[in-house]
Amino acid sequence: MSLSSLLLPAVLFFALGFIAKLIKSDLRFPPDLAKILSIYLLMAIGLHGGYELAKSDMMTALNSIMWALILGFGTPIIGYYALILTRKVNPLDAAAISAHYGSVSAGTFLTAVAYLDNLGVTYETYPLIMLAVMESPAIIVGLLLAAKARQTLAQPALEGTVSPGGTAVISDDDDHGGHGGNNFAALLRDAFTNGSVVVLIGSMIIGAISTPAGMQKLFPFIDEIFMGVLCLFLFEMGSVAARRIGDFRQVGLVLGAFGIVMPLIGGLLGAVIGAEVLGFSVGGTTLVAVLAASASYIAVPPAMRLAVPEANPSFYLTLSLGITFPFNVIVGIPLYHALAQQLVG
Amino acid sequence: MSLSSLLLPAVLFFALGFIAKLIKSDLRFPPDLAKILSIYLLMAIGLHGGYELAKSDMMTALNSIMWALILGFGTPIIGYYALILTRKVNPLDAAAISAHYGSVSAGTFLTAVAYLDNLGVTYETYPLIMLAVMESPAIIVGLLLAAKARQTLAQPALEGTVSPGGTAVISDDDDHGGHGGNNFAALLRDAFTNGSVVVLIGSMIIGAISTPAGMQKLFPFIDEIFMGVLCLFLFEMGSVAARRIGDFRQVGLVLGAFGIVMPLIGGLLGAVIGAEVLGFSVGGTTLVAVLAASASYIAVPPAMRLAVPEANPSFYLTLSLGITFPFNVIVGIPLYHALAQQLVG
Amino acid sequence: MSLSSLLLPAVLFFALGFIAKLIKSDLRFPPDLAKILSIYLLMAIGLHGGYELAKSDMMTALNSIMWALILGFGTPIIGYYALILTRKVNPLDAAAISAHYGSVSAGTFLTAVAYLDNLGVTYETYPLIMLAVMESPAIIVGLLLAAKARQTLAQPALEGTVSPGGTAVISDDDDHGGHGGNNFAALLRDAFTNGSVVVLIGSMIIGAISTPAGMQKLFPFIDEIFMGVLCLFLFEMGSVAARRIGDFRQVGLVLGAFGIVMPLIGGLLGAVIGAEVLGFSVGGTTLVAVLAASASYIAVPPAMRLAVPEANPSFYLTLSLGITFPFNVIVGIPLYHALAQQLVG
Amino acid sequence: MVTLHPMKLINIITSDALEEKLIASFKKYGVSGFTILRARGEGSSGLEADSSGFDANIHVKVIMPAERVNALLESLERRMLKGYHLTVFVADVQVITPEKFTTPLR
Amino acid sequence: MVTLHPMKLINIITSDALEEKLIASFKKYGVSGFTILRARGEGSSGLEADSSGFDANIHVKVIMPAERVNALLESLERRMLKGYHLTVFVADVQVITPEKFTTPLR
Amino acid sequence: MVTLHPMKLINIITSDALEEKLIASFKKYGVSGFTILRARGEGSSGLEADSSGFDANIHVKVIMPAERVNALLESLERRMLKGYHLTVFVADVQVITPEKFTTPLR
Ligand SMILES: Nc1ncnc2c1ncn2[C@@H]1O[C@H](COP(=O)(O)O)[C@@H](O)[C@H]1O
Ligand SMILES: Nc1ncnc2c1ncn2[C@@H]1O[C@H](COP(=O)(O)O)[C@@H](O)[C@H]1O
Ligand SMILES: Nc1ncnc2c1ncn2[C@@H]1O[C@H](COP(=O)(O)O)[C@@H](O)[C@H]1O
Ligand code: NA
Ligand code: NA
Ligand code: NA
Repeated sequence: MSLSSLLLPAVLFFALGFIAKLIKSDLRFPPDLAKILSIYLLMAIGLHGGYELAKSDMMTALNSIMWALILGFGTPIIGYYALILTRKVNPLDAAAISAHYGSVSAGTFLTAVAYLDNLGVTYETYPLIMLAVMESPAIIVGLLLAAKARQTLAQPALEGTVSPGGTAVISDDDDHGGHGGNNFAALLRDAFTNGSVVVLIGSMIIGAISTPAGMQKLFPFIDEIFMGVLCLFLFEMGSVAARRIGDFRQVGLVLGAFGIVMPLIGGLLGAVIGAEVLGFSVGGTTLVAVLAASASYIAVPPAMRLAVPEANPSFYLTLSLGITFPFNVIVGIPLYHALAQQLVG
Repeated sequence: MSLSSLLLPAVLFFALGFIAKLIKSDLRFPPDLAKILSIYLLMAIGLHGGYELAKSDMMTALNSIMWALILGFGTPIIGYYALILTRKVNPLDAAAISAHYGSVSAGTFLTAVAYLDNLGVTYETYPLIMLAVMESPAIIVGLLLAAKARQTLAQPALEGTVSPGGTAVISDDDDHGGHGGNNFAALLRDAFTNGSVVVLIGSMIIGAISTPAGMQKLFPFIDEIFMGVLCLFLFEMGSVAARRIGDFRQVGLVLGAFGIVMPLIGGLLGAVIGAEVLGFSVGGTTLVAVLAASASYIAVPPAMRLAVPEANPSFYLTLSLGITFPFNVIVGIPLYHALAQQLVG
Repeated sequence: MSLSSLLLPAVLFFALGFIAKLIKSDLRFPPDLAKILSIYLLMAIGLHGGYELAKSDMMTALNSIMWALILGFGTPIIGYYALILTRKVNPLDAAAISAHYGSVSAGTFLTAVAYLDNLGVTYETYPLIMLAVMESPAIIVGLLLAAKARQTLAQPALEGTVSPGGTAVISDDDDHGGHGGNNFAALLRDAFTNGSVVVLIGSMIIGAISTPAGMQKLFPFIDEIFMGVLCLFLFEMGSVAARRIGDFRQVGLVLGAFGIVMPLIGGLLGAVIGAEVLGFSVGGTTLVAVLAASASYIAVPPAMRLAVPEANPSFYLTLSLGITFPFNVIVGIPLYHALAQQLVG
Repeated sequence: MVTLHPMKLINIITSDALEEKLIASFKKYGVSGFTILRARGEGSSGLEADSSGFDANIHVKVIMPAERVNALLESLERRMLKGYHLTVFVADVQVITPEKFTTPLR
Repeated sequence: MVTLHPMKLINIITSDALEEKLIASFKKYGVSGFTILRARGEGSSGLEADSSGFDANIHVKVIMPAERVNALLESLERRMLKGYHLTVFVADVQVITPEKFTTPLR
Repeated sequence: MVTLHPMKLINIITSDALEEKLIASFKKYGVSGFTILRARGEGSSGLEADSSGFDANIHVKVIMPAERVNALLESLERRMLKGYHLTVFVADVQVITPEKFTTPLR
């Protein structure tokens, strides 16, 4: 199983990119390639999913959305307190890091889909809506946790920003959409108008409402070449992940361990919800587990730079991109699949 | 009809990109994506068209070319005087703006093709040659109108540039290919060696002369994934258009209205020429109308920056990209189609 | 034959790009397009080749690899002494230039494959391994020749770098992976971890070991759209080549002639080895000739900038990119094919 | 002989996540324009802008009259106090057309 | 101790549509080289270089000896008079190898 | 009133093939960070960074205290003596937070 997972082109290309950096190859991907590919990937799964969902059961869809929100809001809180316990990071770092784990990684999700396809395991389409839904809530929780952290820390320069009155002048002066009560609305909007969310949900709607004839013309683009593009994307992301792991020494062992334990906790929660609560098949359960286990490295980092500037970016980037992402792609997915088999089988 | 137009993936993605900017999403497309996609699109329609044209009737082809030239040279002149009448812009701005309307927008043309395909309406291939032909003449008219405008304005610094002798030194010194009689030749060359023209005409020739076996190998690339790439292109262009419309207040209502009235005039002219003069089918007539109605936002702006530097770029960019482009994609195409049905039916 | 070669879309697009620059078109390709396309091309042929090779004969494979190494190490030495004889370049330039001719151009190789496919000529897959193998040795020979050249020149500032002791301090201080004995290991590693090599060999391994089911999903991406992508790549490279030829006057006639004579020598050597030694078919022999005749313009230039900084980049770039590449694509390939027919027929 | 007039060039290097906010504040401080260059880099907050380009830096340049500089710098300093990672430096430059840099953006 | 020699750094920010013409004129003014960076920006002629990249700015840098600066600046000034949008500024820099910046481009 | 502190801005324009080596040496000279911009250009070694982007230039910027500049410049000078094509120039700049530029990269 784990073997057949490792013999999947998508996974092998991720490994290739990872190894390329480890052996210090001068292989460089053009700065925008990953961005272009991720827009394509989100567009393709969105269209595809929307097309399927148009035929799906509304009740189950809404139910999945609700549980996606619960996972999105819940896991960061678990992560936050777990991090506080490690005593290795200050509360603001903890808030920023945990936000990443509440959100999701489309790259990991798609690798899991490829993994299931390869094994011939079928799955529901509902997890796709959950993917779309789970991008944003974690960002919001992250901000709330950060606001809370600032109060506990009571940093003069920052206190004001949670009690609007305090530094109203400053906030109004410079800090549109920054943290601070009066800007919370702006941040909420940011969380829900996040680029990835717009592409994914927008494409789902288009996939659902456009004429079948129109959709037919898109399939060669969104279906046939999809796997190849995914491989290229994972190829580059493998090298990016390897580059990030270079900062490991900064992160340290304890924090590094968090990057592996947290997805396991998330995966377990996700699998239980998928199997017991939503009653999905083995495939669908695996995907929900992957959603809960994966950490965002596209949507959340910029959001945290903006809203929790005090947090150290190399912490959350190294954890989500350098540790959790590779762990899920290589080890996690087969594991969550096995777990799903236990729970559903 | 207009509905089925709006339910076309291509149009929906344009709308998605437009909305994404309106709701201030942080969605950003890599700087070069649109450029790459437009090279692909021109290459694909060029190859496809050349392949078809090789089998087409030379007489009709030449006739279409002649009328394409008439449209390309004529519409800017109409536009120029219409703009002068508005009294909202100086003659040099009028010259630069109207040049955009004499030229064409491949994006709009391709959306119209998708629209017709979706309705199962057939069309001639001749409009494609017209597309290639109409890129350049408008640029030349623009320069002539600008030269004329400078004389009327008789701006000392610029007068010289129309009567070569005057500021020969300066011109020779710095201004290769700039405006001014002695450089007109250079500008003519620029107009006909414009990048988009080269890709389009070059691909048409290649499509016409290369071995069928060789072409066969290209179809998956130029046909099958075409619609998907077009959607991605329109997705980005939607957001670019929305960004441009931000400058609307600078342009003002009267000028803004020009961005809607001018395509209507062009569309009417084009439809009449397509139906009455060239005797095209409803589909072909619609496409000629679209050509005449659309305004360039790729080839002409840089040409005007170079040749009519005195004109304000935010005027012509806002009009062609922010107003006319969206208007044609959403409202214009169905309208021109209906008109074509009236004239041909 | 030469005609059918010129009517190949791939070749025609190369010509189009070349002409576009000659007529001073303002056509500009986004800076990273060629890079993205070349990663795709290497990935695609790698996967494809690995998949085939898994079924191929180990003995012949090893034999091809051995002869690829011989060609890779041998041709630069021939080139080096040929250049010294011309008396037009100093030994360091000669070393850097000849390294390019020992290595290979994937773009030329793929054009040759398209050329053979178009004529319905079959070929072995072994030349593909040779392509992968031949990227690196030439770089190493280049460094050795440069080290030798420095000794003969005995430039004080550089002497030290070949006898490590001499300027150990400086070398250790600044020059990791630079020339000089103590860094030779680093350079060896650089040569074999070169980006193109990693993508190509990595993809071949993935193509060889991944599950057939997994591979099946990749074919639309790596097979069907391949020719189209190649055309786009050659389109851009044509314009790059034309731009380089602008530096011709710097290079001069004698050196320019080298850019045509050297591939002919290489092609002859390659054809003989392909036909007589490896016993390949006409197709396979043509491809070996093309490998030996082609000069690298992606992998080797940066390697030479790093390891032979004293050499003038406009020499080797103009020769490999501006002269040899176009010569091989337009004239060379049909020639080597004819030669292969003589030898094998 | 072209006469040159002194101006200040404000340089800001930071994550592109902050772009919109910076621009918005510029308009408040009456700048006549700005230029943005894409950048990568490394500093106290570690590696920024890995090859993926998901996480890129921007290098923002603003030319403005010396007398207006302080207000902008103070607002940038306030941001830094809030934890934002801004690398700011000022240089003296000379321009041909001073009026161009004193007329605020619409 | 490395000895530093004074030079002038000419900066030009404008639309990439003007690139070819600028380069051509540089060679006339005996510059030893130039560097071009892609840029986006906003100024009196509105937003330039939208995300589409169809309409981009360039930031051109030329290092040259002080005595040659004026001729180049005058030609740039003439362009501006013709209506071209050029944002030009000059800075003082120091170099290690002055001769490198005095030998004109071939 | 924001107080400004003098710093040196080292600029290096060269081929991106040298990037890794330059960065490595920076860390030796105790810089607090660096910024890299992609560039194209032309100089004594001819056209660099053609449109293909295979062969691109980088423009590296390092802000550091004046007293540390010489050591870095000397190492750059040594590279040039070896034949490497580096275009190096130094400028005076002012910063708000001097300490930021004195704490070496980890
Ligand atoms: N000493 C420096 N010289 C040049 N650029 C710097 C320096 N320090 C920081 N930067 C740039 O500023 C960005 C943010 O730096 P920091 O705030 O230190 O994380 C880095 O990614 C670099 O691009
Ligand atoms: N005050 C300024 N500071 C920095 N860059 C500027 C400034 N004004 C204009 N620019 C740049 O110059 C370009 C052309 O400006 P303009 O000629 O004012 O339209 C703009 O797109 C900006 O990139
Ligand atoms: N005078 C100059 N002004 C600005 N940039 C230059 C100058 N000379 C060289 N460069 C840059 O430095 C790179 C290498 O120059 P060179 O070492 O002369 O080949 C060129 O590609 C340019 O980008
Ligand atoms: Na998660
Ligand atoms: Na038109
Ligand atoms: Na060779």
